Amino acid sequence: MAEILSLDEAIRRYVHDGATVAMEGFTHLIPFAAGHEVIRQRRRDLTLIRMTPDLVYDQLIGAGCVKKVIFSWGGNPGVGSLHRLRDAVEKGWPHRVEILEHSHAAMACAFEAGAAGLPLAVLRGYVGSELPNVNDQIKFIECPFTGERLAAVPSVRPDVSIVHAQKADRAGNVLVEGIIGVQKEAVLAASRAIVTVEEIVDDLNTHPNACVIPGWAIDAIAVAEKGSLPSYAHGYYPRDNRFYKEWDAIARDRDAFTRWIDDNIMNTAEDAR
Amino acid sequence: MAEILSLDEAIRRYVHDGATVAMEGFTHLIPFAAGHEVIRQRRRDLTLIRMTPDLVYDQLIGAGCVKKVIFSWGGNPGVGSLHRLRDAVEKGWPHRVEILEHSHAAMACAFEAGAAGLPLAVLRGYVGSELPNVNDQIKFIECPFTGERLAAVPSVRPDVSIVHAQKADRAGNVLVEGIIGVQKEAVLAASRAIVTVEEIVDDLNTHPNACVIPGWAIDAIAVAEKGSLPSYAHGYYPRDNRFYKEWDAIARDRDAFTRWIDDNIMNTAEDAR
Amino acid sequence: MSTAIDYSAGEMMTVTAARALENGMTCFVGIGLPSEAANLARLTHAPEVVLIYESGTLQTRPDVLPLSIGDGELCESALTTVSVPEMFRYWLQGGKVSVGFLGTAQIDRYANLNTTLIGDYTAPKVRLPGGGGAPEIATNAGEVFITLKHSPRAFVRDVDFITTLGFGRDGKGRDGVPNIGKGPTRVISDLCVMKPDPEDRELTVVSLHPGVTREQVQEATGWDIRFAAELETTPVPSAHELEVLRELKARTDRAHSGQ
Amino acid sequence: MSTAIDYSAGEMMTVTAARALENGMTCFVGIGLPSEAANLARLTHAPEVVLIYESGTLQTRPDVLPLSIGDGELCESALTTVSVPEMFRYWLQGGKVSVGFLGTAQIDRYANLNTTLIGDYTAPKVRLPGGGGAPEIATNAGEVFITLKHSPRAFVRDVDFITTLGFGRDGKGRDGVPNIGKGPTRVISDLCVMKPDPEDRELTVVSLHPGVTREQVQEATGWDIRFAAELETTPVPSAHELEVLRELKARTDRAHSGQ
Repeated sequence: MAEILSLDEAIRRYVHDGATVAMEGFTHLIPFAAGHEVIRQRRRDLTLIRMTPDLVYDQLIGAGCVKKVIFSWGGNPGVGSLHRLRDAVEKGWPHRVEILEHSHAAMACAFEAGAAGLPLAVLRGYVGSELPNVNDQIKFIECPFTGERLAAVPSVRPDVSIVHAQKADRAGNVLVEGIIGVQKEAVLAASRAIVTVEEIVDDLNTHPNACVIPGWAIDAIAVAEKGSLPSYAHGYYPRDNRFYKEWDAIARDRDAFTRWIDDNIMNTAEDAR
Repeated sequence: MAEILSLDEAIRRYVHDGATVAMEGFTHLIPFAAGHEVIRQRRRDLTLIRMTPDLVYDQLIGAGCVKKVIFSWGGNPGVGSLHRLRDAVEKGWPHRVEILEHSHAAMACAFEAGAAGLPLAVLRGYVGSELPNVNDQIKFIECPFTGERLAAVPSVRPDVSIVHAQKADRAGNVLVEGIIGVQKEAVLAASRAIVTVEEIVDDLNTHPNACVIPGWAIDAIAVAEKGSLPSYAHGYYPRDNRFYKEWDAIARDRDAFTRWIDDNIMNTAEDAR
Repeated sequence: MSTAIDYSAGEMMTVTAARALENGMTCFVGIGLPSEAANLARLTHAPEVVLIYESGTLQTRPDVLPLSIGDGELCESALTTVSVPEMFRYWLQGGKVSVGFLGTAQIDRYANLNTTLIGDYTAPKVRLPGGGGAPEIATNAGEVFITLKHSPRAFVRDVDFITTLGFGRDGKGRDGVPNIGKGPTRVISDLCVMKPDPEDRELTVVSLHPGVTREQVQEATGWDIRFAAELETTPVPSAHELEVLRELKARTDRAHSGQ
Repeated sequence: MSTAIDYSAGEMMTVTAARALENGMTCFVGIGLPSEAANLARLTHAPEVVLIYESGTLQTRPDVLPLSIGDGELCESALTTVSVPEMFRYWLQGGKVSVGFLGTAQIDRYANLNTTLIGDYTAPKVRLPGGGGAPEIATNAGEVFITLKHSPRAFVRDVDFITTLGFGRDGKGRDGVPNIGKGPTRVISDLCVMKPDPEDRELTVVSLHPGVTREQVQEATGWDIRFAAELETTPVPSAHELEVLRELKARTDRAHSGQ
């Protein structure tokens, strides 16, 4: 049953060193505020799962929180590389980060399978790709009806998933709207789920088939206004494309990056956040 | 690309003798008008697929259209048996009908897999059930990651699927709202799809994540006002529960049934429908 | 079977079944008797019980009992309505359901359920509706409650067909199976409450409804049924429970008579 | 490379790529150059082309080009937006996509794509973003169009890593594989249009953009590239196409500069 907590408390309670964490959001509704709180609390040795690790994972990696990243597309969308991810993989700064690499289709199916309580996802995937040569978690099975060879990947079952959403009601039921990505799947697949929201309302005021996640499937709700900036929240604020472009220069340079983390995350007073 | 056709023309064009047909609708939005048109056109040897064959399949079976039924729950919801289904299975009237029987979970997954273009669905199902003893389409596979034994069933890939929906726009895009069942999956899994709708409108006027099926994934749209009665259409008219109860007496008796079909389907003039 | 408060055996069954549900449980509800009991629970002692129907309606609070598993009322009063594949995959198989509440046509001493047929599969005497959601509700929910009326035709030593697993033909059907729920933890009839024996899983009467004798239960059961050493008497329905149940049924009758 | 109408090599590439799309095609669109070309097609000769982005936006008609694959504009102008698992399962794998339109970092003579890394997998010289949607777009879409700028670093004899199948290391990677699309049917660069040889699948220049020489193409290609016997000259962009493209890019720049 969802408890309404401060973000600080929610992260403290559910995100532990060494945990496997999925912070999802397909370009939209990326849980930046929560990611920053993880950096602020100096979590270490995290295994981060995400289809599209973008700036928030770049920040977590550069800040030294991360042991391993499981992903399918790691770039700054429309801009270029994730320089902190690259620096960690190519040069081992601030330390070596392992990667386990999938395709989007496989990750999406793996989240779906995780939500569905299955140990594996089956897809018509990876045909002719060399990713199975470098990822031993990609296997192939034979369809018992047709004999077709199909790919199989383990389902995603994070210790904790963190997503951002537009709003929750007072019982902790959450509305996600717009580009919904794999957020629902991430929440349902995880042992624990934290959802940050723009606001808490009396009534979600939705239509019959809205993407609503019941409060009893969530552990903690935390209000984080503008909690997905520089990503966006459909109906609340647009994407800060300029920051995505600016990040390229910040992240290229280790010192500039460290300064940015200090100035914008580590040394921000509670009341200034 | 969806063509807007008369119901008569849509059925004539796409539902052929011997076809495998899924008319879906989970209690809600059952395509009765379309089913009646199939009876009227005297189609024969159909293999009917459906999670919950209810009155419309009872009518099709009693009217002699059906060779085989693939299903997971065949009753008159809240009332009792489907007497025409029983008479066909138990006594071979009007002729023997084969059945292939699943659980809901397996059928739902099989529709999902059909929509997903896969040959099979994998689920944690049929544990301890004797259904696998009488349905040779239920197999078991071993998860290559955990060794867990999981059930596998062939995906549903009908020749034609028929569903009813609230409305379509002039490009044939369809809105389904309320209890959406496996309607979208049925449409996407089929080689051909017919959608009957209450009305055609200029603008579907929906929210961002509504269950909308694009016109290019549909072959024919036909207007059938009150086309799901005695089932219901959320936002249009309620379920005729009284008829569901009355059907029990009609369907118990072969003569009463035949009279009902003659009076209400076969001998209804085009303009009275 | 009457006491100071006047109630029927059916009401006794429904109230007892309702009491099995606790606030905070997430219940996957079968249509008919389970639905009646689950909604009574919600309207009395367990206002926060979460009711899920296989039609995709999540956390629904119907004002009248649905005639079908997919009545409009279920959708209109739900938190949200998902597709049927999602319901079975994410919510049931995904482990979000703490209790499945089922009815059945036949049940045997190991709480296996038969809703498929009476007689032989290839030449059935009576063809029943089939499994529906039950086979996976019974294995993927945390535990299972079953409610049905007592009769020798319904309570048989061995079901003609195991549609839905209780504890199997030998009581060991769940042993060693990974990722499976506890299975039937109680069976509530109009005569008594039964629970599986902790050792061999055979259904054992743990509580007789007031005024019901052991002999009545035995006569209505198709095998030599066991009684617990410390046999209890089921508490009678309260006036409040009966009032709420009767109002619910009256509202339901009015709604379904088509007015 | 200028003619009577003044246009850049990039514009030539985009217009040519756009012209590959036909009205009525259902196109799974990669971000960047493919997105630019696909939207130009939609705004010129193919108003009914259906554009799908992997973010879940079905049949979208953005007024400005998205910077990311999941910009709000894509959702707001879509027919509907589905979950990402549904997108990949029902729409792509389900066979509803007639053409996948991809960009890439590296391409080889058999149109295999590398977006994973330069160098060795365990010790990469340059770590690229990865496969994203491409591996399954390339195999599950009916056919694939690829667009990228010509350079010897991009057009290599053998990619360092096959992220996404063209025709495999030997040109036979699709032979005998069930339920697979036709694969890359054309590659559009800023210099020319290439198609796989019908026999051995090696990429062959079929059309040179106006003013481009064979030597220019060869210099920008990392293997001895073949030219078709009947080499065509790509038609120049029309004034209308250029106008629409420039307006689209201007609108996009204004929108993304954060004003």
